[in-house]
Amino acid sequence: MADLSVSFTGIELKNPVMLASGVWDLPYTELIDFEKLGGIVYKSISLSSREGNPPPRLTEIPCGVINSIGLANKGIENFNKEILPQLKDLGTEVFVSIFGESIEEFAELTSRITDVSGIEVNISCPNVKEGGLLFGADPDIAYNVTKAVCSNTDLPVIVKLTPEAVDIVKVALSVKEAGASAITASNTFQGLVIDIETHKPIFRRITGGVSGPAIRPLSLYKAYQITRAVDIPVIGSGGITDWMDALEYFFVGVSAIEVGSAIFNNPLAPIEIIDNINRYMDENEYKNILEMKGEVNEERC
Amino acid sequence: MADLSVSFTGIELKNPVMLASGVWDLPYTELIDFEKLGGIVYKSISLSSREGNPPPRLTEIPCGVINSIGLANKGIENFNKEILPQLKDLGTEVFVSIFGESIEEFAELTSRITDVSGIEVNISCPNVKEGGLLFGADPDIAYNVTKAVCSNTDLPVIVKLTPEAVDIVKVALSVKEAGASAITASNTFQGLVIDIETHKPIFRRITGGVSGPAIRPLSLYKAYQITRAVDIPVIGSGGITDWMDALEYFFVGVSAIEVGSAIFNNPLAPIEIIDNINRYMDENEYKNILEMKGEVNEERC
Amino acid sequence: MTTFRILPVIENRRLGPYTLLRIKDVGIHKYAGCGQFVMVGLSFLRDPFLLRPLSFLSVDNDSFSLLIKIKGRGTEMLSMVKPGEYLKVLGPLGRTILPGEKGILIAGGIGIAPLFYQSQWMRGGVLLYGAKDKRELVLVKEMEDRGLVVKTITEEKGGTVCDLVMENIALLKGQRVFICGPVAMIKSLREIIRDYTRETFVYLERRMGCGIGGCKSCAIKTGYGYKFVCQDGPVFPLEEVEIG
Amino acid sequence: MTTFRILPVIENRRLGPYTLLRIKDVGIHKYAGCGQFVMVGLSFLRDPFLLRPLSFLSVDNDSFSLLIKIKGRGTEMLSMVKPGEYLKVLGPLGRTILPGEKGILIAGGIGIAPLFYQSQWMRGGVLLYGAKDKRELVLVKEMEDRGLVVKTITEEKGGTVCDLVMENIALLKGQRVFICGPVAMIKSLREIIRDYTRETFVYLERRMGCGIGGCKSCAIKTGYGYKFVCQDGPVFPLEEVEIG
Ligand SMILES: Cc1cc2nc3c(=O)[nH]c(=O)nc-3n(C[C@H](O)[C@H](O)[C@H](O)COP(=O)(O)OP(=O)(O)OC[C@H]3O[C@@H](n4cnc5c(N)ncnc54)[C@H](O)[C@@H]3O)c2cc1C
Ligand SMILES: Cc1cc2nc3c(=O)[nH]c(=O)nc-3n(C[C@H](O)[C@H](O)[C@H](O)COP(=O)(O)OP(=O)(O)OC[C@H]3O[C@@H](n4cnc5c(N)ncnc54)[C@H](O)[C@@H]3O)c2cc1C
Ligand SMILES: Cc1cc2nc3c(=O)[nH]c(=O)nc-3n(C[C@H](O)[C@H](O)[C@H](O)COP(=O)(O)O)c2cc1C
Ligand SMILES: Cc1cc2nc3c(=O)[nH]c(=O)nc-3n(C[C@H](O)[C@H](O)[C@H](O)COP(=O)(O)O)c2cc1C
Ligand code: FES
Ligand code: FES
Repeated sequence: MADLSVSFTGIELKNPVMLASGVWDLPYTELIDFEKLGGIVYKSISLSSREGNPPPRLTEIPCGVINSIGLANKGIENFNKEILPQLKDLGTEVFVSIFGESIEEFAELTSRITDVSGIEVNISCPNVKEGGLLFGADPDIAYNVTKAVCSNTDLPVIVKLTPEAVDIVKVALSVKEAGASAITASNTFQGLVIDIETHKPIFRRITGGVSGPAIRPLSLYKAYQITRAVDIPVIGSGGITDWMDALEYFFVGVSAIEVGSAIFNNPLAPIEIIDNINRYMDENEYKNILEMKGEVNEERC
Repeated sequence: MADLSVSFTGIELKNPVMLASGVWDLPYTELIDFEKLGGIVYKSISLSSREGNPPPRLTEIPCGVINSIGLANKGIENFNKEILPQLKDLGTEVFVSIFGESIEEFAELTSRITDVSGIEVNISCPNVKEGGLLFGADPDIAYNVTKAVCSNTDLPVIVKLTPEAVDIVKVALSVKEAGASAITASNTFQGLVIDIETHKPIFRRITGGVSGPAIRPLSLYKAYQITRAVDIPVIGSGGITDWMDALEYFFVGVSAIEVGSAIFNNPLAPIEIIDNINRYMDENEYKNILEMKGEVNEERC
Repeated sequence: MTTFRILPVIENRRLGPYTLLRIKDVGIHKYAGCGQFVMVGLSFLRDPFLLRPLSFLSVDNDSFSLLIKIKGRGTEMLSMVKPGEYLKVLGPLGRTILPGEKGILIAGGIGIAPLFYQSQWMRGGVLLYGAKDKRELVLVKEMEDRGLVVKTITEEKGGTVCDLVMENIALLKGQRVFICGPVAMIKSLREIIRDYTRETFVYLERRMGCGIGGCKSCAIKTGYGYKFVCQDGPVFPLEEVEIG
Repeated sequence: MTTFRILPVIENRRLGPYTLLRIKDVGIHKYAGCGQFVMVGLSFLRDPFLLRPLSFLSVDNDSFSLLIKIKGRGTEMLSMVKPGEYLKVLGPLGRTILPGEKGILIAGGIGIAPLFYQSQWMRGGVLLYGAKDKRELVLVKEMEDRGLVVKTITEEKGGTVCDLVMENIALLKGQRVFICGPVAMIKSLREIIRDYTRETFVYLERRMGCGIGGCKSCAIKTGYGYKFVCQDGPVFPLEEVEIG
């Protein structure tokens, strides 16, 4: 039996497969055996409750989805009182994603988070007016947000980047500099869908965030760029639907992965990925996940 | 019967559906009735012959393909002597895509092109060492290339941009300033695929260019940004496989479209798109393509 | 008990302009409540990426049926599934509702599907049922056999469901009414029946990602802020929700 | 005459570990030449996005057959197509070759498919045929019925095709030889047979985009620069190409 556990910068997971932020909520505990998961990132929480964007909020695209949820959530107080206790009972590592419209909000929010395995800082949502990918696209703001979060907590801080940054490696270096324990690469891409009945963008905010298998080669490239340039652990996210997708991420050197939209197509995807990575490692005599890391060669031509 | 013809800045097409550069060559004349097409953009030609990248050069991704062809072509002399005469017999508007590794090469190449309906300037190929998207990502270089091309020809000059530009609108404004007649938005996205058998990138040059339905919402957004900010005609390219995809592009205001990878999945796609746009326009009492242009509203929230 | 499973199709037949799929699922009758639905997709495929929400049409000991109207690519492909092939099935989903003993059902087009299932839980009542043409009026005899009084109308001749409801408005007085149909129909009906019924409930549709309350995509504005069609619905008190 | 059409599958059966698909296509025998192939995909789907290259296995007046080994998702899904369902078919593709009257065929595994078709054009000769196990040795009787001398070997017991060729090396002397099989087999064979045969041809595979010479993706290095497997092949003189 291969050892699937991973441990990096204060984060210890029984296996490297986590549920990504925003695609799941408590009802999934009925469907998936959460105890089997390496970790879960709860959907992005803000200081006060946000109602989110007007519907429609999601539609299908070829091999994926595009969403404009707008970070609907009931705020940190509700999270701490109602949600967190339930998450803690699930037998897996709990991470909470946080979102603020200003650096001060991020700082304040951070100070109200305790009793989780880590914080994922969402500076990469494409579906909000303030904060979101505006923060994550700019290395200086990204630095300041990360710094603010890190100075308000002793928990591991993971920063989730946007693939829409002008130079994602620069942003990665900034957040590392600011004290991030790890980087999640990456959030959704910005896309547009026109409703051919109304001739207008399907979303009220025009664009949405694209996710699912469609973006995998694009996201994988972002993860690859970061693992090569920045020496803190990277968590891969973007288009992972099966164990082979997961392996592509491990071979470029990520330390863990997050499964997002895939659960819409197959709620059992995260569990199947874990089982199959296990099988693959046994078959190929890998003793632990680290051995699979970073086998990608230098540029060859 | 709707009038599908479009005409803009010196370009006149019997309908707005063109074949994109690089995905087709003369053997397709056996399969498709070229006379029905609005236009064809021949694959990018360089000054001298290029053998292209070592194989593999293409593989499948979810709802699309990724390629690393590397602009294999036999050079401008061969084109003028062997290819162009055959293209001219096809009964459709012939555009030729050009590619250079330096501004001088673009200039020289341009001066050797005559007797076509227009030139498409490829400053957006992700699969070459020099030129390619390095040129198209930088507004200043893009300006200089366009200027060099425009000063060496009286033909309409279309500049094909890369979606990987830091700010595609800036590049669009630059090439307009430099004299471009139209903009093609846009070429492939950069992506990475790892071969899970070798644990290495499938391509020798590591990344490839991603195309097909997978990128449609991303490409459409690029086209949208440009049609709103720049007042020269835009030709939409990226993920168009059927008439509904084509309509999305027309509704954001493009003047024509290019069909690329779709022909791998269905060689008749361009013809079916033309027939169905025709039907759609009749059913919805559009008299010409212009009427469908730019129905997209301002940001609404 | 919501599960995700790969289940075999055992029947595919036409019913009017629709496709009726029967799916093998032993014991489903113990779980599938009135008002609920499933999310269904073709196995092996990641395009279409999303599962499609479909109401239970009927449920028995070892199978359940769905009635599918082709709308786009997803429903078209589902309609072509052959017996022996497998579907991904997530469900049952949504809140169960109290069907009531009798009551009035108002169906427009494919809206008949969940109401037919609801009638399986009732003991009669009235069905006001409108469709484009006669071919689209399905399951009328079966509803009558269940003891419902069925009144139909077609756009071809007669008019819309709204016309039918107006003609029969007296029947609605003080009743519990359930509506399922297109948005435009619901909007018009709202005005027509407002002052008559005791309570009115409406089956709603929204584009769904997860179907189970995870993704917050099926939001609907209500008097109490956004609710979620997959989790809080799909049946809502008409007065509580903003339609369209 | 290369065409793109939607054609119905009329038979799907197992043949050893493979799937044999028969596709209706009246008149195809007039077009499908020796050495050629088709690109095939499921209709309706854009994922898998690319059509898959498959050799003609056999061709008659009103249908042709393909033999499919499951490799990944594409071939898996093609193997599940049922009679009555439709496939996208682009072809015939590739250059026709001169099969020769007799000659030697060397097949490894699924490499039997195009060689079986080639034998339809020949009048006997020798087939040296290796596979993993007995189950993988298919169509042997049919080849014998066509007048070929068939010698087989399995890895289970005996060894590889290369062993078989070495045992029978004398047969190759001065002959035209056609090879189809995995890259590793071709590489080893090249060394073994170099000094014996008159001419050696090899059926090659490459990932293909268009299959018809449009996209330049199926490049293969030859003594004359890059050639394209779909257009200049798939059969090449062994000495001309760089393998693997
Ligand atoms: C709770 C519920 C129960 C339903 N029950 C039935 C039923 O019993 N029979 C039936 O024929 N239809 C039913 N529908 C509607 C059915 O789900 C849609 O027609 C179907 O999803 C359209 O998919 P498509 O691929 O054919 O169309 P497309 O328009 O191509 O779909 C594109 C995307 O939009 C979504 N979508 C489009 N229209 C709708 C819609 N009206 N509702 C929800 N999502 C939509 C699809 O899921 C998909 O994500 C129900 C919908 C809901 C929400
Ligand atoms: C001219 C020619 C004739 C062929 N004839 C046959 C035949 O008669 N029977 C048979 O079983 N197989 C044949 N093959 C191989 C067959 O095309 C591949 O096994 C198949 O494409 C793999 O697709 P997949 O989706 O199952 O595998 P995946 O590995 O999932 O395919 C992913 C991608 O790689 C491509 N690909 C992967 N392997 C190959 C390969 N070896 N050759 C070409 N493309 C590949 C696929 O087309 C696809 O684009 C032939 C190949 C060629 C080029
Ligand atoms: C419906 C939906 C909601 C999301 N909400 C959040 C969120 O609240 N916070 C966040 O950091 N990412 C959010 N994401 C992004 C995902 O966590 C993930 O990073 C992204 O979808 C790419 O991965 P995937 O292709 O596996 O889905 C959301 C994605 C979707 C589809
Ligand atoms: C195999 C292949 C080769 C291509 N070669 C060229 C090229 O030579 N010049 C060019 O400008 N674009 C080239 N492209 C890009 C296409 O013209 C097109 O812009 C891109 O694929 C996006 O459109 P699509 O999604 O419709 O394919 C190529 C694309 C593919 C898939
Ligand atoms: S569809 Fe995901 S919350 Fe309703
Ligand atoms: S597959 Fe396109 S040129 Fe051979």
